[in-house]
Amino acid sequence: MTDATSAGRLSQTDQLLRDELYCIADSKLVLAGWYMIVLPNGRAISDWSAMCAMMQGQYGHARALYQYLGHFGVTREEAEWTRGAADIRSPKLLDQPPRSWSDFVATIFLAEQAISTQLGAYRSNQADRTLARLAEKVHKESRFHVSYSTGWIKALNKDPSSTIKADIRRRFAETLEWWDENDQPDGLFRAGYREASDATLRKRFIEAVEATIDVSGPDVPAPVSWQRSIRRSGKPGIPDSLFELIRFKNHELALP
Amino acid sequence: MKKVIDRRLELGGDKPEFYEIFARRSSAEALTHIGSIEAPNAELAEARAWFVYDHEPWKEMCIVPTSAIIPITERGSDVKVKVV
Amino acid sequence: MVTGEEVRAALLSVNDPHIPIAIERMGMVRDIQVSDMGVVDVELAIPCLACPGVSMLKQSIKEAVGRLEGVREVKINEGWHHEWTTQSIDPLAREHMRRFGIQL
Amino acid sequence: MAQVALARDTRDEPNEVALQTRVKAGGTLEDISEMTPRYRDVLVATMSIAADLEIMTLPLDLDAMQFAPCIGDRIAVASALQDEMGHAQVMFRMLEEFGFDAYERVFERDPATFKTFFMLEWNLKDPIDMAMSHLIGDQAGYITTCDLEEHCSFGPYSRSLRKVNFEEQFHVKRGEYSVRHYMQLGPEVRKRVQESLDFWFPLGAEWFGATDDVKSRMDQLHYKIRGSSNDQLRQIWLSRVVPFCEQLGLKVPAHFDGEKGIYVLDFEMPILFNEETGKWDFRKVTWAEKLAQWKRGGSKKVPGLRRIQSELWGHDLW
Repeated sequence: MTDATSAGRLSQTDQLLRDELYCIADSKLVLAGWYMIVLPNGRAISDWSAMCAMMQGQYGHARALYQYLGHFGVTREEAEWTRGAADIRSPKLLDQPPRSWSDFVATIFLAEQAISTQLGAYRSNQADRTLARLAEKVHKESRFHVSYSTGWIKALNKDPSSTIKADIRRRFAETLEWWDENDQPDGLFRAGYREASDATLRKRFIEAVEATIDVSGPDVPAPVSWQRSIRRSGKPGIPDSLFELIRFKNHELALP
Repeated sequence: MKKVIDRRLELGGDKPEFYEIFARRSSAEALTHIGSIEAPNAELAEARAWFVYDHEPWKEMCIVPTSAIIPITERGSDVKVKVV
Repeated sequence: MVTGEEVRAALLSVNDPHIPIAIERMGMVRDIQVSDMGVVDVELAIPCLACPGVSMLKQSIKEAVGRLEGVREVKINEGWHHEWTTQSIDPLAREHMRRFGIQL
Repeated sequence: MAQVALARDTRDEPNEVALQTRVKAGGTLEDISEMTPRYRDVLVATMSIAADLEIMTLPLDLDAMQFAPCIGDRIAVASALQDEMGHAQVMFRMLEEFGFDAYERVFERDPATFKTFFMLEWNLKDPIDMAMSHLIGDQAGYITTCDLEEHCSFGPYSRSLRKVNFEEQFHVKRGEYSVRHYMQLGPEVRKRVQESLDFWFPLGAEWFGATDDVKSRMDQLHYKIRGSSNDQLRQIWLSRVVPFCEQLGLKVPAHFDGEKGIYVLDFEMPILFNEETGKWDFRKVTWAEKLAQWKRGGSKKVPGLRRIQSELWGHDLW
């Protein structure tokens, strides 16, 4: 990882905060990329407007979060250009491309919900009011992203032959991997950055999903080798082919 | 592969279903009709309305299914709410 | 030595990238700090996190403030976390906008 | 059949006269029921071209998103495209009142039959091209829609353009800002900007259609669907684009004619774009030749529209 040098100078809590916010910002970066890549598949003119707006929104949130990460030594150079596929910390959920419009709807619903749930817990943060207010603003701006996917789920679900339920169930298991089930000490919760622990947030996420669609089923086995710094298990990073599509090109022409 | 759009499912019925959008910038202004949007249900209509008509930071926005509107002056015409 | 008031006055020539109204009137300037060394810090409140005009806006601010005598450097903080609503707009500017039929 | 048509014409005649008198006096129409068939046809043709043009920006901007250099640029493209799709939405909503089916028009119609303009039918190559499309293209579009907003005798259309023009103006400003920035990045980039402008400039000049000595779309002026002629609109465009480019040290095939007090092109329209060399041939051709080239369309038109009418999933995506 490119941050090895700066990492040594941070306190343990700062390091945790830096990692978690990086994960959230990168999730937004990759999710924005999803909207961009799937955009031509929109099914109504207003879907195109909506997908552009959500893409724009997620990039905006990522940009503000990266800038906040500047407190911990993260530079714009690093956030936008110098990292490679292996350095991106988005949830495993976003690795595999959607198989259909229904699968796309399922994925953005879960991703938007998961990210909002996690960042939402920073809104009442007393340790850092700037971060709390930023989280509040992001949370507010994300509201219509959730109603968009919820509306589509409802519409698709009316059709008995729709795969939407199966798609959500399959992707749901992948989304849960964003949280560690094993009860590890949660430094950010204890330090007052988040008002809820990871375990509580995982529960909140499940409840929010179930308010829209029934996802009960066999328990998902806890992932092995889960790493807090990337919020996933196994090898870090996203597929190279996905990275190639979402990375920023023509660096020399970037506006300041 | 060409998109196959199931109109009954994705548009809400045999014919497109519309929602009329009303909004105002501040409490001092009256709620004004700003446009309409097609969607199969209220959630999707809400999101689409917000994303298409987000050129202003609305203080209040609401949607009404066009089918719920009873025309009075336009009685007898096809028009329920004039577009603009 | 440049003063905060001079910087504020210079910012009156900088418009919101979307609307021909000064950012100062739009309630988008939240703080101005001037150091002895002539470094000016401007803290903004950009209404929307996904604002497509930030780069343009920062450039206009740098040009307007940079022209003042004694300014060595202009630093701009977007102030992403600041809450901004239409209530932040100066009432006079709001009236002005309405007269022009401007949709915010 | 002929008799029926004739009868209808005769019956419409007084209405026709009344309507033309009314619009000439600056009156507006607010409802379909007030229109004569001819007025209606001209209006609908104008609005459906506008709607098709908005849709065409989608395939173009997909590429621009991919090659964007930074988060801010992707935000800008997404934002511009969101605006264009919003405009398309409003246009098609209005066309639906005239009996059009937006789904059929956008998703099922043969791409070749879309009425887009030559300027919007080419691949954008890089961010410089994208900026140029705003500087040259959106400026041209903006001038056209401002004229419609100011003059169009169909009230709903004119009013709907307030949102359109408000947003379009920002796209132009962003184009100017980007080009100005690129011009500061050294001789290599400046050369690329000039090359992009060489391609775009004649496209922009052509946007406004044939010169006034060739009568085309006169009905639009007749019915006050729009207020200014092709040459008048082109003049406004030249008066904005030419000084801006010259100030930045860019060369354009046009100049200010001090004697006439107007901007004039250094070439005589119409000219042809040579697709093989990717360059403009500045020798004058006939309007018939030009129309044939417009009709064939640019290389992006059909594939671009086909892409948004189809879907790709799974391994086709990444």
